[in-house]
Amino acid sequence: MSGPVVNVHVLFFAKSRELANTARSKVDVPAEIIASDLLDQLASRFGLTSIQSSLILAHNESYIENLSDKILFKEGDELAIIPPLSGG
Amino acid sequence: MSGPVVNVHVLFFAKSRELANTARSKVDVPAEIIASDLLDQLASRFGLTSIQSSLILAHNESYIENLSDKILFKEGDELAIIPPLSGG
Amino acid sequence: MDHVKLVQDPIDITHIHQLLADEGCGASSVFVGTTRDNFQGKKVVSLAYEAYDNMALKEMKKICSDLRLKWPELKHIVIYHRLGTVPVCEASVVIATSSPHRSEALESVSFAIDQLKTRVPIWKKEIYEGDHISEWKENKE
Amino acid sequence: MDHVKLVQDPIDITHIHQLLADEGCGASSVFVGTTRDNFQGKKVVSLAYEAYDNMALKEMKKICSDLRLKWPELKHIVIYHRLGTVPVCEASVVIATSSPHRSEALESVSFAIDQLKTRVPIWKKEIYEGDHISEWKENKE
Repeated sequence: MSGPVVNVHVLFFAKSRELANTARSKVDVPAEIIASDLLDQLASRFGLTSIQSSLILAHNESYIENLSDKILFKEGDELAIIPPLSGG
Repeated sequence: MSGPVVNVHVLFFAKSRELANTARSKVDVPAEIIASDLLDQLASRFGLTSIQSSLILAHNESYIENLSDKILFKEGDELAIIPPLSGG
Repeated sequence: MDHVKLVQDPIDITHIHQLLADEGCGASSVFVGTTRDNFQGKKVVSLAYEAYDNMALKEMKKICSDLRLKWPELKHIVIYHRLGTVPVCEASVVIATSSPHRSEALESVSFAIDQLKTRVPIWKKEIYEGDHISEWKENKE
Repeated sequence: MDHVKLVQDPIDITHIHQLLADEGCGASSVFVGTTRDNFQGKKVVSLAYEAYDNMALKEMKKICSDLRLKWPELKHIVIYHRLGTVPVCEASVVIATSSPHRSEALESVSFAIDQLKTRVPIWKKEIYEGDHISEWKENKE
């Protein structure tokens, strides 16, 4: 990683929580990063590569609609790893 | 009326009951008659002409789909005068 | 099972939900029709319902058969209609179904209430506040 | 009014109907999603639900706003989802609306349950009888 780095909260749910073996973590991330690059890094680091293709992200409680979108982080932001939904 | 005549029960509901001033009556009707002719006769006799165009008939608890249909009566059959429905 | 009834007393909505319960069902849908307090600016105090009882029950059972033909997965069907005086805010009609999946439950209830309004021989009269003459209603086609 | 909640305890269905009551409303529609006892031949004993709580509530409130945009006549909207362990036959989700006329109530409930399944961050795991490994489910798009 190059450029400024911020520390954010990462939340894991359902299958991703089980694989990561934790419900939350604090992680240093680039202040500016393409969502898919970030997902690559987190999947490797937290053991989620087996389900990576089904994951999406939420930044401060809003879905990142497209993995090609750029995310702008501030210190303390909340990032969630979202496996396929199954509410209802 | 000509031809055989049978005695049937006639039931009145809602507005037709109020106009006829009765909920049921026994009436002699031709054993074979076109529904619209029967309705004409009953409307005149029971004071229903003001709402006649909105009435349909049911014979032994089944709607007469078309007023041009011929009805075949047996003694003791049940005929109902059905104003526009408003259940629900 | 089909539960079809004309009732004189308030409809117990908890009981309706109990009738729908089934271990194999993932979905129930319940429609409740209630008396509104107004019609064209007039204040409604109650509705008076009357039915051609035997034929109404027959038509309600036909609706059940039609639902089962269209949605064979349906488990339980409830069609209750109240008669006599129904005060504002109380239920006049309840239609409810349960099924393994949600689309059948939702679609069948919509279909059934439309059917009930067009073919079950039941009539309602609105009783207004003040001097307004009460009126027999008419369902739109 | 909008009533949006994540709950840990059984959902009281009578209370839901009370939340919908309104003198100006002629119709309420209630959808209840319950735990089924089977999936692909395996016997389900319970479901375990978890949520991204804050975001789930936010998305549930967005569904309410969307409903009110599409059906401005809606009076009350209830969206309750249960979390934790939900035994077979008990409700995991209840979606309910009331409105002056029936079509808005019926259509809005159908729409809302579809929306809930596609955008509210809630997950369920099926717990099976015997040795079968429990499985995280996936809603179809």
